Amino acid sequence: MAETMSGAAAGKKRLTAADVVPGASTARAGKLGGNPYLPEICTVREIIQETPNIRTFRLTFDDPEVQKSFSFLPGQVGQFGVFGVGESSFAITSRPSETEYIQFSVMKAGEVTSAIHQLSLGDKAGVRAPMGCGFPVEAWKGKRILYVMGGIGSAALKATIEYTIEHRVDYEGISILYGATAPENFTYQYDIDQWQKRDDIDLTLTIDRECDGWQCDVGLVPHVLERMNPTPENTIAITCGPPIMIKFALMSFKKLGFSDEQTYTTLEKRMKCGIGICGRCNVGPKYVCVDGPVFSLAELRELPDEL
Amino acid sequence: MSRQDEIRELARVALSTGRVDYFIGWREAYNPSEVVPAFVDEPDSVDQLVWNDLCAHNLTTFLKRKMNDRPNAKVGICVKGCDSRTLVALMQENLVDRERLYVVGVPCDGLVDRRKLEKEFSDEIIDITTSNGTVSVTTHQGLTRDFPKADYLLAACGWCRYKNAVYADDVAGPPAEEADRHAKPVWTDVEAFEALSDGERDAMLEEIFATCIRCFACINVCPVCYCWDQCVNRSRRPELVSQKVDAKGNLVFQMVHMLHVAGRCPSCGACDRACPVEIPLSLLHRKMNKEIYDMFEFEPGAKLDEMPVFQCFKIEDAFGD
Amino acid sequence: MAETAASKARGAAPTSVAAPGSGTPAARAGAPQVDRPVKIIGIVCNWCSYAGADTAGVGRFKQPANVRLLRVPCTGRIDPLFVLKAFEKGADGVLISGCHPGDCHYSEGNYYARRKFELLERMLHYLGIPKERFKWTWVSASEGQRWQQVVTDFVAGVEKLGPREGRAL
Amino acid sequence: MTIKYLAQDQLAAFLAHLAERARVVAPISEDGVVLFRNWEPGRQVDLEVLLAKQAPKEFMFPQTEEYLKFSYRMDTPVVDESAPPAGASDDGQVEAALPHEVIEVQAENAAPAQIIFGLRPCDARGFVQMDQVFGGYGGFYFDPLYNAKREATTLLAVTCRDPRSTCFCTAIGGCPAGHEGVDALFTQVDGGFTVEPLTEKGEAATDFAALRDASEGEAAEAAEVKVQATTRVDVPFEIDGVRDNLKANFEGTSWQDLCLRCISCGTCTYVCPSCYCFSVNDSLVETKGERYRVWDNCFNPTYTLETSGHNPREKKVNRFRNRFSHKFWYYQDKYDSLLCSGCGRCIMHCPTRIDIREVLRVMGAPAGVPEAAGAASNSAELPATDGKEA
Repeated sequence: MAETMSGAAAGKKRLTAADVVPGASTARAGKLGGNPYLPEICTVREIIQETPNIRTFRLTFDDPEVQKSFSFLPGQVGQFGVFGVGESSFAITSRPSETEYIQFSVMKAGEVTSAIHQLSLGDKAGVRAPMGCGFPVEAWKGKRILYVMGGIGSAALKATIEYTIEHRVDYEGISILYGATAPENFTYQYDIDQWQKRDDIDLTLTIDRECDGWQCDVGLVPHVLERMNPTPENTIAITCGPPIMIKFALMSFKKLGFSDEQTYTTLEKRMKCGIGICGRCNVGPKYVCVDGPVFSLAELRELPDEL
Repeated sequence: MSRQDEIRELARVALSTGRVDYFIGWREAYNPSEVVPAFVDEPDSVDQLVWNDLCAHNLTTFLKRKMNDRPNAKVGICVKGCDSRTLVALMQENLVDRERLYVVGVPCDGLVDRRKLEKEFSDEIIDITTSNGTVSVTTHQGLTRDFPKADYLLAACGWCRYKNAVYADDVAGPPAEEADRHAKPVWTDVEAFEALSDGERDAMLEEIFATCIRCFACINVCPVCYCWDQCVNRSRRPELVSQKVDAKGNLVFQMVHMLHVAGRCPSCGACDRACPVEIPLSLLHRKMNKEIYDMFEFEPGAKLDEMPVFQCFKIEDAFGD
Repeated sequence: MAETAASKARGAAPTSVAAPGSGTPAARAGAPQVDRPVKIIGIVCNWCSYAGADTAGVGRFKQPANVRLLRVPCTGRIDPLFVLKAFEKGADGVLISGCHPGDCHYSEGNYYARRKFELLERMLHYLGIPKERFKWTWVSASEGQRWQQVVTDFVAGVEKLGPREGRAL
Repeated sequence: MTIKYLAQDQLAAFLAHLAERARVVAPISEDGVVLFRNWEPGRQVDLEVLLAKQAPKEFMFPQTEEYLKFSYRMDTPVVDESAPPAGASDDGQVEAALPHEVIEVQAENAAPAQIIFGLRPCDARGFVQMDQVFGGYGGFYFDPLYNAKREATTLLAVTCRDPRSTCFCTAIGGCPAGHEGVDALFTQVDGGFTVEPLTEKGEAATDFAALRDASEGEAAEAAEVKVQATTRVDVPFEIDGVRDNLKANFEGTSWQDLCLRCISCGTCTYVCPSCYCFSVNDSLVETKGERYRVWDNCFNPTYTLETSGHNPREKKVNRFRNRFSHKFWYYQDKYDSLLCSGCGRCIMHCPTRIDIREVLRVMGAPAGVPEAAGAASNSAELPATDGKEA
């Protein structure tokens, strides 16, 4: 019995990354025969100070061929790092249709992010992207999409929000609930302004504690979510934010009648290789770097509780 | 009553009276030539506990922070003389709660060096018994050979002056015969290395540390090395110790361990025995202890009311210029 | 020779035959020395020796330029690891200096430090680093002249040995 | 393929012949410690000790492997002075530009030919298991570093004539004379070895004048040795159902008991022929640096430690559980195979002799019966801690 077991995989077709990761075929990171560990050199073109500790970096690939052929799916991540310090996984926050640059939003927290924050215009950095699986945005066509996010969690959903807005006609509705601790901690203020102007996007902003001059909601994201009382019918709920927010948001979705299949989140883990080899980012048998970071709640229920 | 019976009896009483929640001793592993730490929490299970010439494990290791997940449990523990010194070293720093500890001192007449015996055979050893100073070894293929125990003692037992525990609540049996504890220590092994020329010593260090695989067994098994997940050797930023595994980096790695346990390491030999590639780590530790003795006439973990020498000072210390 | 030493350490009889030329470390020890200026790391306390070096600079006392200074709040903050790290990364000498005993800005940091350094010094020699390559001393803020003397003597001592190459540490 | 014969006294000549074409690695004893090392003429191969301390995986997957070199040029700020930092918002405090630029990034991937002689079939099987991870099977990425070495390596395995009591290869589908991953199989018989080339690489490596065709008697003796060896390997647990039971027992309290004496070091993973986890680090000295990977293991507390300070596997028991679950559950889900070849090194070298067989007997048994499984073990019964958890 064991004989057949160990022999079985040997007969399997050797897949290329392109077979697995949608959209990866265009990026060098996924090319079979190429070196998936080798980052593309990028140049920092623009730095946006989003909040006191979050900056957004717009980068261009130094190799024009790579820049031209680069594409990714909303929800996919990239390994962005500084040579000499290391790299980390970040969600790609540029629009999927953007061809001029690739964008990451980084909160200053540890060693790599601190080094990234020290980058200035014209500096070189390394990027390996895209990686992981994106959101099944194609399958969601015709549905209402509800984004529930907090703090830097917006980065993980930014590309997806932009994608659905660009393809607004394909979706029945778009609702965004975005919470932050204080007004100055909202990222993408410039885009939020745009979203607010559109009447085909239902945007709710909330802060944890009341403060002067604040016009929108006040309250923790899960509470506001329950007050909003969205209908689960024909709706996909996506949440990302601090772990504690995700936990309570998922409970709220449950209360509101959302099924596990309707609810999505993206996970974060310590990662090194980013390509499912080095072993550390597993949750049970799933690697967050290649099987994720996007998981539906139904998929998460199958996994051991080791988040 | 044999010492083994004494241990079992003390454990039984401690467990059944509720003095301890669990008791740490030794038991046989998958064959009688392997003895491993045993965790007993039922009075009925104490008969698995053994005491023989293979009980080399320093159980004090299991009192380290985060080593077990029952922080408030009352623990019973067996200690040999050398183990008790590591325990005392922890107590000197208030790192164990004496209220929740029940210490059984086990007098020890010297233990057998299993590694040394392994080298006598290419086959696997499956049984080791000792009687009257003779070690009987049986291999997997059924071969049995006898060796004089005196020639196969653990290196640490050869120079041991603490055959009885320095600190214990109860003692398993009558004390072992002990030479003068306060005699000047013997450093013949260290002196042999000091006699090497610079070139020889350098070559030797490079050779032995090239085999290190950084498994951290030496660090994790060390009873007085307790930083655990905060270990400076794992720190990447600043990358204080190179994460590259090479002879140089490995030597720094070991030196860092050594200097961090300076004044607390009594050379119990746990690191030596844990090392899967048999690096003679205690050599460095012994050398360090020799220097410490030379500087302060201090022996780590020998007295409860002392402070580790690097955590205190005297104004009249005469070091430097 | 290397074989015997290591096997003695492992407590076993030598069983293998050393292949010719396999004793790389020993062979390397006799390798020709490279010609470059020696690199010396000086770890000094903020309050006395760093200021002392400053005084030497302000006083325009001539001193060798091989020393790169690293400032720490107090010699008590210096982990022996810093010294090992410096040697591992290629320093040819390490000089530690702080306030004189009794003058510590934090009253007792250097009392702890001198115990550590004494042990470290003894151990370093055992690891194949000659006495001349590691020195610890006390220089106060006003002792510009003394700093000049210490640095000049130390650098001269290291220069006599030359750059370190291919050592275990 | 025909079975050949190599006389014992011709072994050195054979290895010397190989060493002319490639680097030869073999188990060599130094001071009684047997490790895979470079073989050079004059060195004695030690085949008497069944298993070298470490599996030879470091020759395919070095413990430290630099794969990227880079250097910064410190003098050239490349900020376009004429263009204002358009993106920076009003309060954007972009720190002063560091005047540096990467001018060179090099990936290195040299893999000279090498021959590993004297590994055991379980060691070779470990490579087959790692092949799947690094080879891009099951939809993963292809690792050029490992595969270049793998392709340049020939594995000449030697049948385990006298398996140890800790061996359990047959329990998980292996064999002391297994062919998986082996290029040519040597079997010790009277006065020498029978040699079975199994692949083209093996064929090429054993194409040497001193190898003659084996006589019928020698071939028969080799066959007998293999049968004898196979029957002498213990089957300490039943592999069927282990995956499902590990899954069912994930929250089982027995994990706690089993890991009590674990000291959370990484010995078991570093001596293992199939454990492959690694970490990636950068180092930078002045303007030159490199990115390298270095073995890592799931017992390292920083293995999963996240920047926020959260650690998904904070406790020893979580990390302990991960190792066995990975080998017999996670890996099986991904690659339809097991990540263990049954060499027993983790048992032999564990500082506290944690027994993988015992773990599988207890945790690989259906939930609710671990007591029964524990009693059947040849080691002392484990203390139960149920109800006593703090």
